[in-house]
Amino acid sequence: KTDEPGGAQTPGRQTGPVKIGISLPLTGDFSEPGKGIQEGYQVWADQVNAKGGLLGRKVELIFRDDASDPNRVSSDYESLITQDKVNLVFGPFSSRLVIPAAKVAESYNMLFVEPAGAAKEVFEQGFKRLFYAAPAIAGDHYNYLAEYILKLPADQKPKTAAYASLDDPFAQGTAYGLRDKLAAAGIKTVVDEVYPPETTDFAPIAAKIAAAKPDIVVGGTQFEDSVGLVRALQELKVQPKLAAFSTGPTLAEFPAAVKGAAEHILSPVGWSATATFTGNQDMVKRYKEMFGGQANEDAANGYTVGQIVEAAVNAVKCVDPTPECQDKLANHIRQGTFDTVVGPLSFDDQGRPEQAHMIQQYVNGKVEIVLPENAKTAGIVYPKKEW
Amino acid sequence: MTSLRTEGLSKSFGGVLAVDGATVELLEGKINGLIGPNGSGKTTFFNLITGMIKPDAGRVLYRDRDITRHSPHRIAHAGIGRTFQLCRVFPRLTVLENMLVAVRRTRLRELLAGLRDKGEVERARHWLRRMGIEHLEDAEARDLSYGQQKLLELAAALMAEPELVLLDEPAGGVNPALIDRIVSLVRDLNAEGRTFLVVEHNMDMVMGMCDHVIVFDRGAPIAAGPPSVIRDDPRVLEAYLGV
Amino acid sequence: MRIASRGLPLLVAALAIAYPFLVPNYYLVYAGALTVMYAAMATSWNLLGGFTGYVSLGHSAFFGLGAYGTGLLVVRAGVPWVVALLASALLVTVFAVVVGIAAVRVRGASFVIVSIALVSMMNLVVQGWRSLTGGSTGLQVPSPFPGLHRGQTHMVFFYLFLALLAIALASWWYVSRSRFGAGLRAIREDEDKAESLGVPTAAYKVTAFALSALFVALAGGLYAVWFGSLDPIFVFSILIGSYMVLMSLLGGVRHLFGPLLGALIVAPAGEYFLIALGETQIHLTATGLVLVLVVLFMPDGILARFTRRRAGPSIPDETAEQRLQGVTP
Amino acid sequence: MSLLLQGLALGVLTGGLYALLASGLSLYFGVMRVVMVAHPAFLFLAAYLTYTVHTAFGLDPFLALPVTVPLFFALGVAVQRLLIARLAPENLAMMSVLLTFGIALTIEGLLGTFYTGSYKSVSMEYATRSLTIGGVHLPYDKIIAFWVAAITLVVLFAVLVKSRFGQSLRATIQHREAARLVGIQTERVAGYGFGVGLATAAVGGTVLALITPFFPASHWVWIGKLMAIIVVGGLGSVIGAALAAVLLGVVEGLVLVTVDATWATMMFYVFLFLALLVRPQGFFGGRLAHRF
Amino acid sequence: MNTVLSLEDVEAGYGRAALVLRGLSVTVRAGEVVCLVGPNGAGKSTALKVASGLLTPRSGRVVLAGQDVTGLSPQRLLGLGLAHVLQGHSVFREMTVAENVRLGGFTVRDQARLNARIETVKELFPVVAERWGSMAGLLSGGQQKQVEFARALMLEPKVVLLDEPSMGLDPRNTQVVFDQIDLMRRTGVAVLLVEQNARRALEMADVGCVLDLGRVHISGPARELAADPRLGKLYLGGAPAN
Ligand SMILES: Nc1ncnc2c1ncn2[C@@H]1O[C@H](COP(=O)(O)OP(=O)(O)OP(=O)(O)O)[C@@H](O)[C@H]1O
Ligand SMILES: Nc1ncnc2c1ncn2[C@@H]1O[C@H](COP(=O)(O)OP(=O)(O)OP(=O)(O)O)[C@@H](O)[C@H]1O
Ligand SMILES: [Mg+2]
Ligand SMILES: [Mg+2]
Repeated sequence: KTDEPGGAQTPGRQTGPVKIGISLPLTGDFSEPGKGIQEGYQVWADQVNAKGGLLGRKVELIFRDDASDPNRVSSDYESLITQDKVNLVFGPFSSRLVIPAAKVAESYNMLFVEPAGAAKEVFEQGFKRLFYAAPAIAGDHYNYLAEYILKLPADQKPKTAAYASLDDPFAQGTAYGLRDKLAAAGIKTVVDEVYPPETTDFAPIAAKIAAAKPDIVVGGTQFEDSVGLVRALQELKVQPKLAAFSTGPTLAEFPAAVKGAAEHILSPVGWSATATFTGNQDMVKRYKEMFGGQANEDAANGYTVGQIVEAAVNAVKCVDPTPECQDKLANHIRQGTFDTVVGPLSFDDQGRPEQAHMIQQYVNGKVEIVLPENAKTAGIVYPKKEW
Repeated sequence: MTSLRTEGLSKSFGGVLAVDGATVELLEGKINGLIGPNGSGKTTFFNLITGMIKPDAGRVLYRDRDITRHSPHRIAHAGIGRTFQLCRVFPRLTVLENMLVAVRRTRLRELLAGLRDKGEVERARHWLRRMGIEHLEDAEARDLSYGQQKLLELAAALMAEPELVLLDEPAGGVNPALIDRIVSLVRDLNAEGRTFLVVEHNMDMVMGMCDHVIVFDRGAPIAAGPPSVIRDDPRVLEAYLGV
Repeated sequence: MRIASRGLPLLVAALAIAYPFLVPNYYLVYAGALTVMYAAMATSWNLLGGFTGYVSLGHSAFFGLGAYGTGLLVVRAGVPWVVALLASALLVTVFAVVVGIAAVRVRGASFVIVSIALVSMMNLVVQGWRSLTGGSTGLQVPSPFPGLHRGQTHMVFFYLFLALLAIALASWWYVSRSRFGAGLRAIREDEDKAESLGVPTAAYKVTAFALSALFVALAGGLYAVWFGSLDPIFVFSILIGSYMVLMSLLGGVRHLFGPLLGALIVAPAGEYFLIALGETQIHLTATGLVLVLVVLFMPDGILARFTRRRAGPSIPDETAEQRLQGVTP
Repeated sequence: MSLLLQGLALGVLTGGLYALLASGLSLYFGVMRVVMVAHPAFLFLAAYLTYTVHTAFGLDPFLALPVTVPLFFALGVAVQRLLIARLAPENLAMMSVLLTFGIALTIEGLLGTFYTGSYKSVSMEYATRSLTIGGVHLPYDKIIAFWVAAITLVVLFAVLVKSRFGQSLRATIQHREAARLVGIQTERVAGYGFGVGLATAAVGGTVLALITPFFPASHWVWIGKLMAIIVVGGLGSVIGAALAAVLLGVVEGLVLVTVDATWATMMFYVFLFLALLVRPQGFFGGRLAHRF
Repeated sequence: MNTVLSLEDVEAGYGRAALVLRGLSVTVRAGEVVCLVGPNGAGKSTALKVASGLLTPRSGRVVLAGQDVTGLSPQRLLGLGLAHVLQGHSVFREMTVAENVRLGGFTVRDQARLNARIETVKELFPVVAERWGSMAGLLSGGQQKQVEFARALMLEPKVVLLDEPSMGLDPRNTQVVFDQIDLMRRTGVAVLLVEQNARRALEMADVGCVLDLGRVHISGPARELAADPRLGKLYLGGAPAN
């Protein structure tokens, strides 16, 4: 077979475009973030090509739609690597899809930098060429918030906390990261609810939370459920001092979907449109030109993958799909620190990033970065105003 | 000698007492007739005997074995075969396949044996020949005319080698010429030792063919005896013949 | 004609066996293995659907259980994969018997609904039972052949699935010509009537249900060790179940090779739609429309078109005089 | 205790909504023997249309009803006349599942193409407030949903049982030739029947849009639940389905507040299987079910 | 007497299948009962379906009261005064007896007339009155047949097509049915009757037609046919066996 591992690569392939294979959930459950990441990749490719390409060769992105199905994601990478013979692969979206995809890449010895597999399990599979191109893994998303809460003076410090989380490795990971830290510091967990993705009615969950009267409410959520939860909490008149939800509030549709209720909701965010990290403003601008509208975190994560791989390729001066070249790239990434639109990134041995997410809050209807101190655009409001 | 006996068999649907404490005896080796006005519970009685519906009270004894509440296929295995008032065949199976469905015993070996087992096919053809429809063996049952379907239904019931055969209006909707044929068939089969219970509204047929006639009214027998006696029984005349 | 009908399957079989060596790259081996897997599942589905007319949209429940059973036995109990595969298939079969006793009590539409419910339920159980199954994180099953590289693993599984397909086809063929099969067909046509002829319909239906589940579970188990990552949402997906139905229906549920033919068409076509129309969700629409068209215009499947065409009643005409002879005894 | 009361109250309100969503399904089956897997897809189609009307003209979602209800009625007539009517009657129940499954995929694909895969929601100010009675909070959106459902069901029931149309519809389904012979225009009637079913989807979709965000694949979640409801209620019985819907809504609500969401969803299927074991024709159902 | 209904040289069949009717011609005059007899599958029911518009013939004409009605829908023909009682069981199973009977007068707008008819059929068939509120599908075979006949009596048509109306009925009810047919004849209704109870039917009919293989084999005055020995053997069954 022509794709026998270690089989001779045709010498002629050293010229022509650098093909990068990517499978993304362009349809199905994860299609929204999938689309965002695709745009991030496209912005990156556009800018690289404008600069003359990778090692002087044009970059060509080959996208496949995996319909959010892990079965498809494997086939896609399988075919991208063996049929299309791409030079590089970039990761898909969601921890659920990253693991099967990384398995394929790993078995063909391909470098696998991914924008969206944050769950801790991703890094426990023994992948040697996988890197997560965002500031922190799921469990660490709320680190700054945990620090902040624990430093509050005793009379303001919350005593009880309620957690509600979507049954999804990423969403759950974020909430549980915070829960574990707060619980260790003595803040009592009064509700700890996990709901399946099919859930459409959040009122009873909110009723449970209402009955426990917690000081803070934390949601490990994605979009739909964050909206549902916020609405239900509001309807059932739950008035916590602090409310934090992952993912949902970072999307542009959120404030409209919950009407006035967005005010003072906190959320971990890995990227900010206003940050001045390397290339960030260029990216935001280019994105606006290409797609109209504001770039989001997903796009930024996609872009980040591109930045890291670009830096590595330029450093080791090869983009072949051969194990040797891919290993060189992986080793480079493992050892270096990379300037990206989400800040400087470095990775541990399993490919985990070692930085932390910022915390955003809706203040007077606007998204502000409130934590950490050195990045904040506004002061955190605590306790939050009533719904 | 009795072939089948029911004791106080009852069944009601909602408010309707369809069969009401029916105690009936069928004579072994004879052609028993069952007549009664529309809605007197004849079909329900059949369904109770064959286990298609479960009685509210009472027992069914076949050759002195209690078969009440047995499932229909067990009752079929015990040797009771039946046909339906509205003729029922398997429409999209061929005539021969229709025949081969019948099972008398469920031994695994037999079940897994090839469908076209020579002996079985021969037996099936034998019955088809007796019904005079052997030339149709490869036709799909839904293409048969109504009368032919009636014959097929009877043949399939006989394929399971029942000792007691229950026929629900075998002549209903059948061409008179064919009725003659069915009558003579039933006679022949009876002569071979099979017991029959025939529900029919065709009086000529019942009186001419049956050895013993039971009359139902409102879910229970009101008279039983040889046709000559039944024919003149005033209760029967009133309840049934309506004259 | 006879030679053609005998020869064609042989030729196809030979081609199938040679397939992995004929294609230029491992992706095609992979895609081939996937297609054969679907063919095996569709054929197993047809053991129930084709004979009894009970349409199950929920066979992916057995696929998923087979997969998770095998995966869990390998990962949690450290059982060798072959043993795990067989043990889990057996467990699933037992489970299918239990479920079947409840499920086949209802006919037609209710049964379809029950089968849909079964998948949703299994999905909830597996997803909710995090401590055992890993829940939504999924379950990672180590490759049974660590020595082989990925492409070679695909080859091995291609043949394993091919073997499973062969067994499923053989079972269908055997049942179709047994009296058991005749009983099942009778159930499709008229259950009460079959019962009155002595067919123990409940037992037959449960047996067919379980048999069909067994093969699907085997396919699921193989999938687990081959694919290596299991995710409850996707193994317990109605879509997988409906693919089995679509394939069988397209090829023809009354024919031994119907589901196989359906799989050979649907699997590559699905791939094509996804690649050609993948940028938007319009490929879903394309799949949906194909399904609609098949149901409307080819409800008996492609093979039905090529085999005996029903022009009219299959009864020879007879004259009144012939009839007279038939009538007089 | 108050938590239980709260759960109960929410359950009843949600049950009302379920009753509305399931009524169409019951109708198709009860009068047409069609298992309409695409019903939830149509619900979300209606939700999207409502969304469009709401965002484009800033109208209250309920003001979209005069548009969506007739539109869906027409759509229903078309679906029945052009597609369902072509199915062979022998295995209508089965084939209709597959046919409507295909329709569901088609709709999902179209929604995804036109509206993208992202979540949409329609939120009204009144939908986030609630009424408090004795410590129990009753969200207005749920109250509205409940009443809309109740009214729709009463209308539906009146149409089916009392009206001439309802009678001809049922007659058509039960014996088409005989219906034609008593003078019923069977084709037209069957089409209208389907139209009425889809019209309920228009109402249901509007209500749904008001209370939950949605995206093209949302309908999958509802198929299992709604199907469970109509089986528990006795396939084809509109009243049975309504009762079952409220029962399951309450059970779900109570289990949600006492156990967890996974078990709450599981309850639908537990009841489904219970129904099958205890009464295969459904808890509330008529004699009809056993014949299919 | 004037011809009310006639089938002229009708050829008809189902789908793409072979022809069932092969050049059938039948004429029914007002106040006359024409009885079709013939073996099972001869095409008797098919002939009635063609006459009532349920089946469109491939060739030939259907003429109703001088008007060519070939291919018109049953609803239209009903409007022109033609009623058809189907063979077998055609009650609306999941509707009550009451609804069934009322539906028989679906096209009748005049409530008073409808109610009067209802009283009449209730008298004729006591079971209809007795089981007025029951689900029709749950009645016994013969009871359903009575409901069907009652349903057909709701209209006062000019032509009635009856397809084995006595099938499954007990002697008393058979008598009622035949009496009704006689009554129709006397009120000038044209009746096209299909019966397997052939001797009895021919006894009361005016004209008999023996149908076989989709054609009229022999026709003539009913009583003469009944007496024809050859026909007896072939179509009417031997004398009561004993
Ligand atoms: N499933 C059922 N539900 C309700 N009532 C029923 C049911 N089956 C039968 N009945 C009623 O029971 C009575 C007896 O019916 P059955 O069918 O046994 O009568 P039958 O003697 O066979 O009459 P026929 O001569 O008309 O066939 C009838 O009044 C009928 O309405
Ligand atoms: N719906 C149908 N589709 C196809 N063929 C049919 C259909 N109905 C009847 N036939 C065929 O047409 C022929 C004539 O049928 P028809 O019902 O007219 O006979 P009949 O004279 O009424 O017989 P019977 O006395 O048994 O009622 C038969 O061979 C039958 O198989
Ligand atoms: Mg009867
Ligand atoms: Mg007929």
